Amino acid sequence: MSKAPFGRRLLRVTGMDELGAYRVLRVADPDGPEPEPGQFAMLTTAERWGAGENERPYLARAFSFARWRDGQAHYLLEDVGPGTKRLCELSAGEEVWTLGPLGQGFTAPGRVGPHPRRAILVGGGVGIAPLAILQDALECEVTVLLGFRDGARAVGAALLDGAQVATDDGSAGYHGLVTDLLAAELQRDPAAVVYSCGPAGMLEGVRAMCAQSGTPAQLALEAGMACGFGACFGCVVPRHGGGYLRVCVDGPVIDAAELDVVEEHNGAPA
Amino acid sequence: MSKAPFGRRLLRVTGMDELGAYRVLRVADPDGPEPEPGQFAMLTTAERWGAGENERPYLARAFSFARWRDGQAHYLLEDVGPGTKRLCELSAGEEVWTLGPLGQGFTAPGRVGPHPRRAILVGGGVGIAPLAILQDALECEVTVLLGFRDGARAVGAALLDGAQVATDDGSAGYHGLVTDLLAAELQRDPAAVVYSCGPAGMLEGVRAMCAQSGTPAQLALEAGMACGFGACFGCVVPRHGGGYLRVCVDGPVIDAAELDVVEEHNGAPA
Amino acid sequence: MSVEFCGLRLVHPVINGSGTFDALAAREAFGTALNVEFPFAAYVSKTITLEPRRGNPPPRLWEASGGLVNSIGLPNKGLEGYLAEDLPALASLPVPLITNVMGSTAAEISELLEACDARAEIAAVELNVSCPNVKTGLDIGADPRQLEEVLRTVRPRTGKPLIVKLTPNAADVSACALAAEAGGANAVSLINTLRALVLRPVSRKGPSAVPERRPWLGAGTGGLSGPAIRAVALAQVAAVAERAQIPVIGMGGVSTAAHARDLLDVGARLVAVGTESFRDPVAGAKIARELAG
Amino acid sequence: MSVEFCGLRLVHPVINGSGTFDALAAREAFGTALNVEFPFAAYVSKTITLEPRRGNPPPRLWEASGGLVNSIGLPNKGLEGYLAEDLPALASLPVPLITNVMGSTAAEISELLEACDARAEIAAVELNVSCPNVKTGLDIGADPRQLEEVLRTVRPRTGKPLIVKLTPNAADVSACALAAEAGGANAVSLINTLRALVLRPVSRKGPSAVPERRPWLGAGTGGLSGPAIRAVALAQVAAVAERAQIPVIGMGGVSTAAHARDLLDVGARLVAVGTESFRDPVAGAKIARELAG
Ligand SMILES: Cc1cc2nc3c(=O)[nH]c(=O)nc-3n(C[C@H](O)[C@H](O)[C@H](O)COP(=O)(O)OP(=O)(O)OC[C@H]3O[C@@H](n4cnc5c(N)ncnc54)[C@H](O)[C@@H]3O)c2cc1C
Ligand SMILES: Cc1cc2nc3c(=O)[nH]c(=O)nc-3n(C[C@H](O)[C@H](O)[C@H](O)COP(=O)(O)OP(=O)(O)OC[C@H]3O[C@@H](n4cnc5c(N)ncnc54)[C@H](O)[C@@H]3O)c2cc1C
Ligand SMILES: Cc1cc2nc3c(=O)[nH]c(=O)nc-3n(C[C@H](O)[C@H](O)[C@H](O)COP(=O)(O)O)c2cc1C
Ligand SMILES: Cc1cc2nc3c(=O)[nH]c(=O)nc-3n(C[C@H](O)[C@H](O)[C@H](O)COP(=O)(O)O)c2cc1C
Ligand code: FES
Ligand code: FES
Repeated sequence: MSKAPFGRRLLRVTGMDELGAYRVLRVADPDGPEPEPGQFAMLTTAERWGAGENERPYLARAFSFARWRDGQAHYLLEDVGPGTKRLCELSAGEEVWTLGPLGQGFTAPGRVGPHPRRAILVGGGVGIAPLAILQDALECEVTVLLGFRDGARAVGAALLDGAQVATDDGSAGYHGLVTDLLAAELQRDPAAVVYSCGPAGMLEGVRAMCAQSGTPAQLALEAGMACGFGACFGCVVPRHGGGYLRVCVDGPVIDAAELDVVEEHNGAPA
Repeated sequence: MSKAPFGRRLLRVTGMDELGAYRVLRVADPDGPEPEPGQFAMLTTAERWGAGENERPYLARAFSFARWRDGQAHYLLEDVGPGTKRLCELSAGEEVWTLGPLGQGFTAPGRVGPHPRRAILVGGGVGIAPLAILQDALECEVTVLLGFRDGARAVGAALLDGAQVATDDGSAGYHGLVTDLLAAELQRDPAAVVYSCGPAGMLEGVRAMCAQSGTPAQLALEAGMACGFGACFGCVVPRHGGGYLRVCVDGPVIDAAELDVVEEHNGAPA
Repeated sequence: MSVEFCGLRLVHPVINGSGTFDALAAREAFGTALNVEFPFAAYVSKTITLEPRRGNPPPRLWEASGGLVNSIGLPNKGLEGYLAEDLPALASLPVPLITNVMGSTAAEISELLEACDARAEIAAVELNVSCPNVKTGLDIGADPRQLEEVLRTVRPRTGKPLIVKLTPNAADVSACALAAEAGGANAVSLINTLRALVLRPVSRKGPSAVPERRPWLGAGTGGLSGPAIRAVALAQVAAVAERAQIPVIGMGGVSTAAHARDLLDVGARLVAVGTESFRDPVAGAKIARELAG
Repeated sequence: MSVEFCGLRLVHPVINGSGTFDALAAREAFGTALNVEFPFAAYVSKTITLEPRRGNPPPRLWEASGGLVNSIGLPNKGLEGYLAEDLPALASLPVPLITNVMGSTAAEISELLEACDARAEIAAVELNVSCPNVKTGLDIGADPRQLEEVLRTVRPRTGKPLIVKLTPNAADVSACALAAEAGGANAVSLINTLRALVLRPVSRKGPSAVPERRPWLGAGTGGLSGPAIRAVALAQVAAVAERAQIPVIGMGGVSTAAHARDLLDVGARLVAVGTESFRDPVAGAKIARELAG
């Protein structure tokens, strides 16, 4: 695990690109430690954080490293609320407070399964972000399965190489759930390691499927976070066997065997 | 007194010009009632009000109408804190919430003194703003005396016609206090009405001087305001004879005879 | 959206917080437009005391993080002045009038209630036992036993609906609400401002000698209102509404219909808007319209 | 900036609020850099209870206006686990260790204090009588008489400095502080979070049927911290410091040196930083440096 410099750092935005319904934010971090795939950073903009509707955002927000290239961190952003909205408004030259890299990243295939012939990357929506930097690092055979709500979001699949795409509305690729694609892949050859990130419902599908086929799975979870470094105990999910895991320090990547079920814990209304 | 439309209105910024150390903000208000000289409006920007250091500004801020021309309100702004800073950042096309015109304006010379030969306008710093719109309206002989801290501020004198200027540092006009100029004018001919707006210390000088020479004086006061329309009872100054006046509804222009003394009531550290 | 409250029928559930809207001053500022869509379904007066009060020395306001700290000190003309000068004018408002009163003893309160009882213009009385700016009243409101006792004494003095405005600066606000109920209150309202303090900023210029720090507000401490207190208000209103049988008026930091909705959903019958009206005097009407829509 | 506190000499007056900094987790995240300029002059542990606690079900956090509402529920390994597993690691921190404990009865508290007393790694004990998330503890802290009584019972169990962390959800916090002092406390700390509630947002989609509104936080209510409570904290700290003889640790919404300065200027001996450390883990060090400069 790459350790983070102690304290948040003011870094310069080098670019902001559209990618379908998403944005890709690039931030120069020449002196920062290279993150491991699956790690994340806590971000706030230097200006106008604290503004807006409902007087939010106030706390920093967590974002997976989507790529690390030429001393620049890439993040994939989806505007879903005040914090992501503000970050999406950034442009080159502005500044971002960055704390990270934080958390436990993905475990390499060789250290997960016994005979890992290949890695299957299963991503949903903006959750494809950590799979991109993971694909950059993987040396084994890789199958990439990505699910999106619609065509505008499916454009994000370009972040990874050779992805099979599924969309909820059929506007791109397979019409249905990405877990259908996973089921087919596991049927074809279950001797793989699954790496997955996406909405809780999808992750639960992946978890259950892999448990059934005996395929080891590494799940990158999300949770509301106040700090990102284990200080607040706010980001927990129930752990198999009782008690809770802190997603920020015990995760965000958690071995599926550690979980009984993946649930939405942000209380988002159904 | 012009009554304000009920409720704040979203109006468009038509211009923002530098004027030495100040800014002149212009806002289109084609349907708004024309303000009377001395009235003010409560302003907030449509965006990014609530941002910044110390999580302020939150409440609206009060500004005198400095001019009313072609359906546009002009305001003279000095950046002294988070609210004025934010307003100074506006540019044409952006929007401002406006509540007003509010308060009691200046009383015309004919209704103040018995034989008003002339009006003497005494302004200090950004407090010259309401004297400009007053000068636009006056039909009698007018003497304009304006005091500023320094030369950059003295540029603001251009807002009025034929002003005699004093600066604290001597960098423009008379080296000294604007009240020295007033003393000379009153000595020359005390049969006038004095209209004044500026810092409390200056207003107190004006008040005391006019009291001594028996010259009627109309003072436009400032006070911290939460509402501007009499709702909060926050903007008070002690009234002659006991009790308090609400600067927003009993003023901001108050007859000097109503006051025993003009004091800084914002608790600003000395 | 019409709602029944203590026998009154209100056109919607949004009223003003006491001391945060001066209808007579607003009429001066805005003219007759005020009555066209009066922003509140009932109008609550500022707190009236037996004797006239000048209120506290300035400064009276401080802009805090997401809120306002005030120390106004209940300026008012006193009971007599209010009844003689303000009441006739307030009676012409298009909504029922709730008169808010405060007294430091049961005898004082009795006198206030009796005087209100005699006036047809007044639809209901709100008893302020919670103002943090003034010594009187505070103790009554924070101690359930004392509150119930006082209410038992004063309650018979008026046949009009009696609303008790609780203090939020109490260990267990719902116990205070139950005491008010037991003492004969027809409704409770909450929350009032939270006791707060701000200091004069340290001088930027000047020598390094440590300056003597004084409170910013002329009266020393003040009360915090606005968005900052919203989550605290929701907790207190929910706790009270859960245990009390009588209707509850919820307030504290309401600036949108969503915030009002929250208070109604935890059991408030009515919602009051305070500080937000300072930012926009028609906030109450906007919120009511959005709630209905 | 070095300051004396209950016989301890601290290098500056800034410490952490209990439960807002996990030094062991931070060491994992940031490595040895943590010890180079440890952000606090003393380290306060999160609250330790006799038995292990899992803490509350998620969600545990809500971002409020200018603040944070949390309902963590005091997860901890229990006294035994803490002493065996965490204490040796915490002892290697470059600053004195204050262990925060909570018990629901005098007997429980006695056991906690005795166990702490036996351990040289612990410089002082902070007794949490104020956590709004857990039933136990709340009552003791809000009622001066009960607080004094409990303290008289437990006080003899340790010779180490005893800090009592008061609850802000009380009618008269300074009365509670005096009770703590009378009961033998060597210092008091305040404020803890303000009782608060937030609801799950109303679904934007879906039919118009009124949804059943549920609390957002897994445990129902929570506690408000951060800038929103700063002015409330300052009022409570000032009131306590004015009346109490023992030193006061002030906290609540501190995010800059100016905020810390305010607390010190109204009489706090030390200042604690809580929520701001979430935004920047070195906030404490920055504030201390600025205070000194
Ligand atoms: C480890 C990790 C990695 C992540 N990586 C990425 C990434 O690469 N790209 C990306 O786009 N996102 C990522 N996220 C998610 C991202 O952090 C959130 O989308 C972001 O925090 C949302 O903030 P917001 O202010 O935009 O919206 P918010 O409104 O704060 O968040 C929206 C969610 O919070 C809930 N919510 C609504 N109001 C509140 C409130 N007042 N307080 C608290 N919650 C509320 C909503 O129900 C909704 O679920 C990641 C999260 C984690 C934990
Ligand atoms: C009737 C009237 C007319 C006015 N006309 C003009 C005008 O034409 N042009 C103009 O530039 N200005 C005018 N002003 C002054 C203007 O309203 C103030 O300068 C403005 O409100 C300052 O806001 P701010 O956010 O920039 O600064 P703030 O920081 O809010 O105000 C600075 C002042 O407030 C004090 N202060 C500091 N912190 C706080 C705090 N947390 N809460 C409250 N007060 C604090 C400071 O001591 C200082 O005195 C007028 C004021 C009034 C009442
Ligand atoms: C400036 C001001 C003056 C107030 N005056 C009174 C008052 O006279 N009587 C009273 O019972 N409450 C008074 N209050 C409290 C409000 O009625 C209300 O309870 C409180 O402000 C919380 O609501 P808010 O957050 O919407 O403002 C006052 C509040 C403010 C801000
Ligand atoms: C997430 C969180 C957890 C907390 N846990 C504890 C705790 O375990 N024990 C305790 O005494 N106080 C606890 N507190 C209260 C803080 O120590 C502090 O009193 C409060 O947050 C106010 O300070 P702040 O505004 O700087 O955060 C907690 C606060 C937060 C935000
Ligand atoms: S986000 Fe604070 S402990 Fe995980
Ligand atoms: S500013 Fe509110 S009464 Fe004057």
